[in-house]
Amino acid sequence: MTKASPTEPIAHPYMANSNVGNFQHMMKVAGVSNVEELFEQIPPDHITKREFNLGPVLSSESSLYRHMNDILRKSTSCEDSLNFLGAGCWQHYVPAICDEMVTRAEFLTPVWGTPSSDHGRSQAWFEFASQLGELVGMEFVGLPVYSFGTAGGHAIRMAVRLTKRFKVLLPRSLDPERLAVIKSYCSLPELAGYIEIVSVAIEEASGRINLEDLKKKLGTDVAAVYFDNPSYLGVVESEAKEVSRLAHECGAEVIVGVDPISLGILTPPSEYGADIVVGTTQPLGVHMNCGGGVGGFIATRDEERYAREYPTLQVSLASTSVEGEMAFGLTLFEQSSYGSREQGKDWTGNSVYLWAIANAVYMSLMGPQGFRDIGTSIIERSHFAASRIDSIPGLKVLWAEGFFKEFIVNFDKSTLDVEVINGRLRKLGIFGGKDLTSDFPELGKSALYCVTEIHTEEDIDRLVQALEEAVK
Amino acid sequence: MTKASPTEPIAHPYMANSNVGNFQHMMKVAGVSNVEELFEQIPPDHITKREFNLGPVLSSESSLYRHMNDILRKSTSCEDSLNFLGAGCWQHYVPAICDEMVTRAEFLTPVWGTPSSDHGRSQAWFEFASQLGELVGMEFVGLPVYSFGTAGGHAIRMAVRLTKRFKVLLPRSLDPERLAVIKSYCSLPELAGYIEIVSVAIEEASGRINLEDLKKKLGTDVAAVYFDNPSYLGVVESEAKEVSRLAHECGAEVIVGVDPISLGILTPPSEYGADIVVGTTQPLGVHMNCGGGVGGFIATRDEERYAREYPTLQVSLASTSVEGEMAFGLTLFEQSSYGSREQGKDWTGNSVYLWAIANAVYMSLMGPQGFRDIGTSIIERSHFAASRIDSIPGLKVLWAEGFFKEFIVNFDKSTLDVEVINGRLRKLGIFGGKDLTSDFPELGKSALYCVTEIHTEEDIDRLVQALEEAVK
Amino acid sequence: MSPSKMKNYRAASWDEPLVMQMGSEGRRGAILPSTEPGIVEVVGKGINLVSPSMRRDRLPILPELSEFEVERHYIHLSQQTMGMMGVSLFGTCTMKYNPRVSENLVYQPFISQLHPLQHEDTLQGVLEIVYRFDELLRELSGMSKFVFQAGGGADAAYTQTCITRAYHASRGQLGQRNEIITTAQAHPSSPATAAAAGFKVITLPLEADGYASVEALRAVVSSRTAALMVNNPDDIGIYNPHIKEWVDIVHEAGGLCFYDHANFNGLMTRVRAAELGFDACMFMLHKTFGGPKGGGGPAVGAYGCTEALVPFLPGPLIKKDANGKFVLEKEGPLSIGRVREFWGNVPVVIRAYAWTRAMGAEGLRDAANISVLANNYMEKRLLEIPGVTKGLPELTKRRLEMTRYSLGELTAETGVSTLDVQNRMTDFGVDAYWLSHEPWFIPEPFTPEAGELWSVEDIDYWIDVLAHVCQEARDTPEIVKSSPHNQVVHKMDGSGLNDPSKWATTWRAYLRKYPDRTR
Amino acid sequence: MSPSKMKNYRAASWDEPLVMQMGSEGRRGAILPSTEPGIVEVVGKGINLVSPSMRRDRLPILPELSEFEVERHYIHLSQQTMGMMGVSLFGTCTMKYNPRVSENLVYQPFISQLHPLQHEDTLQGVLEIVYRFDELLRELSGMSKFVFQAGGGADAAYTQTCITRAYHASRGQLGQRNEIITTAQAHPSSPATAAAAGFKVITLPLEADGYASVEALRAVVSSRTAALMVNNPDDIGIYNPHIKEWVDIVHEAGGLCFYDHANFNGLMTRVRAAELGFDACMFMLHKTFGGPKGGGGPAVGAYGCTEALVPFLPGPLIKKDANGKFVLEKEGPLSIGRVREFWGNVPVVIRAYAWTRAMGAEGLRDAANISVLANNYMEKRLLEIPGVTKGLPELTKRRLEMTRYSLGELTAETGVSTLDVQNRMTDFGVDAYWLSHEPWFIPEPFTPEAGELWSVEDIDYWIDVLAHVCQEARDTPEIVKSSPHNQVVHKMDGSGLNDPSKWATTWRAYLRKYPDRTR
Ligand SMILES: Cc1ncc(COP(=O)(O)O)c(C=O)c1O
Ligand SMILES: Cc1ncc(COP(=O)(O)O)c(C=O)c1O
Repeated sequence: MTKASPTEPIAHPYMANSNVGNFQHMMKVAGVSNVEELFEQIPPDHITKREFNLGPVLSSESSLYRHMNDILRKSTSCEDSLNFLGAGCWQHYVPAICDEMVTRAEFLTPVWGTPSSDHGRSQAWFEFASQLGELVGMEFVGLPVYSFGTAGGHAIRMAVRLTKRFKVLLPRSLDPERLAVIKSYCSLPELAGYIEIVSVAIEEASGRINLEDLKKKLGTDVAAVYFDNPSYLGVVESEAKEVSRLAHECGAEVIVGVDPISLGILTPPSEYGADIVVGTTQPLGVHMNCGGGVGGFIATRDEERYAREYPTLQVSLASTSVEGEMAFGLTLFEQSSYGSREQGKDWTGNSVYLWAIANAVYMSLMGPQGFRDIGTSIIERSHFAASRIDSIPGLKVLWAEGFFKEFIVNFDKSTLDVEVINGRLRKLGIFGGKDLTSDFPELGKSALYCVTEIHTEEDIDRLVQALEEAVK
Repeated sequence: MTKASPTEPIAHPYMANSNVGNFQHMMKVAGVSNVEELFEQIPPDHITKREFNLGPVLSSESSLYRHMNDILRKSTSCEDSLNFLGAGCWQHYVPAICDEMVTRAEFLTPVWGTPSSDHGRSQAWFEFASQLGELVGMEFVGLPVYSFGTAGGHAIRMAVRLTKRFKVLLPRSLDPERLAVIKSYCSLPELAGYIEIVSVAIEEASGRINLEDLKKKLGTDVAAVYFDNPSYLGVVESEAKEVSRLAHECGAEVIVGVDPISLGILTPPSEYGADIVVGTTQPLGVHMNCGGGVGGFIATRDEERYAREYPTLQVSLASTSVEGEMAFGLTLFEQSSYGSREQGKDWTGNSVYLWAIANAVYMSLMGPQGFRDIGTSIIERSHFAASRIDSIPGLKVLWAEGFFKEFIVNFDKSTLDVEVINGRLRKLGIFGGKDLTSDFPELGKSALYCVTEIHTEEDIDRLVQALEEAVK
Repeated sequence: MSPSKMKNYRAASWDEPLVMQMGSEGRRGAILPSTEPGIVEVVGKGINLVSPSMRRDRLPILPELSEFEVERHYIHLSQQTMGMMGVSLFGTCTMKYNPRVSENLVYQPFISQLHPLQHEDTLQGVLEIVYRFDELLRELSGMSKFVFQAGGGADAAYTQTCITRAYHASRGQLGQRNEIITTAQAHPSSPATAAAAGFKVITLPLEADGYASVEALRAVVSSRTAALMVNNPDDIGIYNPHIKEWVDIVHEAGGLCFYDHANFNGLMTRVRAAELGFDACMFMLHKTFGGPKGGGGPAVGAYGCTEALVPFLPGPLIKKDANGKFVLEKEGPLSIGRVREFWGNVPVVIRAYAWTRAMGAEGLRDAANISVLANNYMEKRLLEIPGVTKGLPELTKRRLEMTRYSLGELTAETGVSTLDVQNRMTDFGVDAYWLSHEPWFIPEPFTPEAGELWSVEDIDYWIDVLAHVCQEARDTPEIVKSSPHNQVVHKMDGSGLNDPSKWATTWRAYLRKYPDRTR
Repeated sequence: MSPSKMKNYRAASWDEPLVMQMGSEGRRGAILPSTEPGIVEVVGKGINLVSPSMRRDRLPILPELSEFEVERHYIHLSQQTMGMMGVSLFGTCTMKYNPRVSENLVYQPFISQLHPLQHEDTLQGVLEIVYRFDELLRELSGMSKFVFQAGGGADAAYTQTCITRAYHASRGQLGQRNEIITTAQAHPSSPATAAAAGFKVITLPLEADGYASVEALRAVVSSRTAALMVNNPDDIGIYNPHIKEWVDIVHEAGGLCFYDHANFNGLMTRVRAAELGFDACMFMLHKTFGGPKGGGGPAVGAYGCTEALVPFLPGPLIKKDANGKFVLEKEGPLSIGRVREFWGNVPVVIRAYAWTRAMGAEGLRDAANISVLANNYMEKRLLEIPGVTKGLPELTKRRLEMTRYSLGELTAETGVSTLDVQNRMTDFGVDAYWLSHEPWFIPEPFTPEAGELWSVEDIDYWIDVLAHVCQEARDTPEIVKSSPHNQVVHKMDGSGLNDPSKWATTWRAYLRKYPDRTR
């Protein structure tokens, strides 16, 4: 058949019609004698002259598996080492049932479907939105967006559209990675629609937003105040209500970014004034996947004013032709880029919808008490670690109180740089905290440590010992 | 509720009614005020006095996972090392779809069902039997038994019941592990129904059954001649037809044990006289699982004489109340131990039915050409390895021709024992062949090497180099 | 209690052909790595390495499918399998939760890709788990050592018969001791394996209080007694309060006593088999200990015995040496050798260990309590359904985990049998219930077991479905008799199943027997 | 050809409640490890570590379920999802086989348990695969460097708009160059991202030969032109033979040219984007390269560009150093920074690499040939169905992978719309087809794409189902209009979906809006 190679004139397992019989049957019915006829509309000078070298074909699954396995084994995972990196991608335990569901072919493969034929998937999405809504205290929730940062970017653009103002305030403590994403959502000064980002200082003593600086920068030209709670640096913004009040006073929208895993113990943003809540979905049952587990969401009150600005798709409960039956259909499809092209609200497309199923499963497994417990577990373990590390001579934990999951270890008293210390830890089988030295020079030689429910007392002891050794 | 421990008064995720509300509701309806009432029929002196120490409870899945993972990682697998062990448990590639299917909850969890409600599973079983029947050339196939050895044991007992004779002939080359199983199926001389096992010599030059010795031992008191093809020692019994002829001449049944992975290139036993075919199912899409992947089967012509002696369950195609619809029901259930207790044919029970699904998937993936190719691949690679090893000074391959997958390497010229050599190989990341020294002293210092489709030329080069180094 | 709404359930049905009816010539589902030229150079073409007498000439007639077609076909079949995805109160099998975390673990190379003959230095992880699980079962039973070679509960019973043989043979008494005693309600695996091992089987009858009497036992025990094999409770659900006396009687006569502990669930943390005097017992890891059923295995009958029988155990034995290293010890001269190759369905042992640790001692006690309570809860509600009666009407004591009921009255009244009811219940998403072992002592039996897994809502739904179907049996009996109607396929016609000219266990047999019917 | 028998298909339906309607107070699906006493001693009770103003007082109202109940619920939902388990010839998305072997690989800790900020020494395995895949895409496109940060095809288009901004800004021309040109049949992601990035969008109209004309392009190109964003072929399936000229025209005007290569399947191994003159292109790893759809991602829009644009790429970049070590290079000063956190949906990249290696260059060519052939095979058969017409009737040339058809005639005749037909087809186990992007230029459109995955039998079945439904539209139009009848649920009433008083995207909103309807 079409194979040129004489060494492998066999059908390919991924292509049902790559056998001679089927291929020739199709040729006959289609009235084609030479396959090249089919490409008649491509001008000859468009056709490439250079051969393709993609390496030896691995059409045998066993060869492919071996090849992949041999290479991938060269990495050292956070199961091989003890990991304290967080900083936007967090190591939480992923219940086995989350993986079971997202690997089931039925959930793994759908592309679009109808409300009747992919009903189960739509229901799972609705359950994602409903449960997340409970956690953040909001009634309108979109289907997931690419990430925390992109959720932030979209939310800011929503606020700009709502207020027709073009300035947003963000605290200095923002994740530089997330900030870079948000920046790319704010266009450039040369273009219409450019959104100016103004940084608000944080208090040296607490790491929280500096209210004085905030007041100074707020004004009736501000579309939104955006802040994360807890912040990138782990700090809980306990004055959040006051931040919201000040912003609202100027007619600005309040956008709060949250890590939903904290919401069993922390107040939901709806209760301290958030108008738009965004955040990450990765901690809710998705592996870190080398950063490929990130996902984001947008939630608001169920008010038309906000709903009409969503860039996402979302599913709504609906009835069917049979009394009492539930279906799930897309609401406000018109305003998406699918519905209105450049007139739509920003844009949407394939996102991380499969993770929404993992998230729904995770939230169902945890239930109210599970969220309470995991929040408690994380705050206890992280404070324990902070307290133990703080007592190591020469090490200091900045803002040793009022944080959740992440905290800053300062190494100013050591002669060594964070990079060197992390190198030493790595030799001891430990991934030390994210080096903040260049992103936050004002914090000195600092690293952001992340401690979650997976870290045992023993793990923390091991870290403390290793740190003691590393800074020697 | 029932929890005595004050530290964990919480419901258990594996028990829906371990919450206080459900438990008390059931107590109320059942009219029970104290749970101990329910155990009234157990006399007090039967109740144990000693506490139970099962270690700290790991009801948190993340703790459990960590605990298990930490321990299980202490092993070195055949993915970490290069493995040449076979000897009844073989390393073949398991296509990912086999694992996908046997881990799907629907296939993983059924216990019994009905032909209508577990129809899919029954169909998969029928497809297992049908495809296996094609490979071995038989029309009646039972659902799987525990293992190759137990299949052999049952087949021998079938032959004994058929012939009412109590002696069986088995070649010397039989797998000692399998032989031990078969022996346990033959009772002891003190009891009625004892079956005498007589060993038939093998030819020194070829490893095949010694026809002269066979003739000597055959007689009208022989119920069956049993042999494996290829044998445990890897040898293909090319005189199988003659063996069958001789056995049949005496009115004995011929039982052949096969590795079905060889049947794309080797003649099916039905064509050289086998009356009953048994064998392993592990190579057909089941992982080695540290020996926990073994499984066996029994197949015969579709003759009532044989069918009425099966100890297994089997599914048969049947019609339903709707024209054209297929169902699958158990045939000959009556004669099983479920149907007739001690009057039944041997016994049955839970076996390895889930692996039958993996097997069915495997055979469907391979198809006729896949079996041809894998047989070819194995025989080529194993002969290549044998030839390379044979050329190492001081090493010798016994019976360098006429084998499939496994062959014997003899180390008589070395001063070192197989055990020592294997120890050296292990340090080089290689699991050497099974040491035969004590099981087959007549073969000298020998080891049984297994080479399959997963071994590349490079792997074999590595083995050769390591062997050269090890025998130095 | 208001009855649950009957679910508007409908099983998936894909109108799926047999895999043998699918495909197209030359299509491939798997390709082998091509042999490297360096290999071909040395050995030539593979087929020439087979002696001519042994070369297969016609390829097997297997389907030719792409990889996706195979995947989709078996996914269709899986969706067409109810398994435990409805509500399954299947008696005798203790439907447990099968934790998914264990599935993930056992498919990692550190289990799946281990060879049983690897040097023990390279098997320390798996050996440690198996050894630790042996310790847990010792703690639960009081026995001295467990092995996991038996491929199921029946195979563990067979192990017992082999050990019984070896034990009496070692004392020169086997010729004389060739009888094994069991009871009419014992699981068939006891009498069947005893017979297969060469023993004469003596079966004690069921009596009105739910077990055989001490007198009946005394009447058959003798110097020919090799062993007693019994489960307690059995399907009737009653604990035999004389079991210690039974053991004493058999021991006095020189026989061994084997406790088929398949129904351990209701007794967990209350009794220890060894303390009751038993010489050996077996646990079902695929039932009591959270292993999945798999439609019939892989299973493990964990076999444990007292010190006296340890020398007879099949090998190899996993031991811990003085340095804490785990070793595989070859069996001794008295050992029965093997009942199955290698050391058992290892992944099932791993799952069972994980399950047991996840439960803890307290959890096991809770599970026993909840299971027994649920059984009594069910009894209360079931007996309110007209047509449902107790299997043994005279029994008034609380029963353990499961109990046998009868639909005899309903059948008498309506002609609808327990099999019809079983079929019809599946129309509401309820898995078929367990009837009874053969022979039926109780008319139109059924034997539900609630266990600790199922929620009250599930149990109530099950009962309500039964009540609904019993009502249907009166109102519209034809609907029940011709059921199922919402299942993958309709009611099977089993009339040809035992007819040699009609049965077909393979597609080739079917093609031969029904040349006209095939598409 | 005799038409296939319509399958007697019925979707599973479990009458499954919402997870929020299930459960019982105090039930648990997951338990956390209890905090060790040593920790409690140091830090006290967790809640006290939260400042009083930030303590949550009421727990969220989430379901309380056992682990099994959650598993069973979502298994029910999965069975109630057709996904690709029927026949899905969904146009624009190139339904590929998603090899299961890759699923196994990416759920191993060596992918799933990697943190993106680990030191590169510990990431050599994953970096090697990603780097190698970059190499493969470079070979396929002629571009100089690929990045995988974009979380989908639209996000890659957005990446292009960011790079367009940065590029022109770096040359001081952004103020002037604020127009992006695209076509009416370009995917909405091109105009939408261009607008979101701050550009004015100019859309060229579709003409009778299936694309916009060179003249139309010339008429709008100017010194304001920042870029051209176009896919070729688009849903109409026709390759624009003037595409090189287009690129030249835009380049002459100083604009950049971006090739949305989402419809690469029919072109694989025949064209290289860079050779056609494009400055950048994007590939859809979740479509063309075998990644699963996931119902809408995780996806990757692999973005590649020529040397001139490399400095603008988002960081970090994976490079290979002189020693063959893979390193993560921080982005330079011209970089657009990030379009998304970290370096992309890594598991999708792994799958795509595996798929590409499994196919090889020869396999890719076969796939292109088979896909295009299958499209033309379908066309032959589809146009024989009365009521089906070509989307653009004047087009006679062979089209590439997919083509748009119209059911306008059928609708005119019967009142049955393409949406009705789509619904009804699902009753036979056929996944909904792709209609058309908005706005519809073609009445009652549908856009099937056969691809290389589906067997002739599947394609024939799909066509036969369509023919059957078209016939039904004439014979029993009500059946089609009120369909589906064999699906999980019946036809949705979408009337309230855009009504603020009726929509409900969460259960809490529903409870508030429909206080009476809730059970
Ligand atoms: C009491 C009892 N004993 C033994 C067995 C046999 O177990 P298996 O089917 O695993 O062989 C069973 C299983 O049904 C049982 O219930
Ligand atoms: C031509 C084309 N471009 C871009 C996209 C957008 O891709 P995604 O949905 O991954 O954002 C699509 C997907 O439908 C497409 O078909």
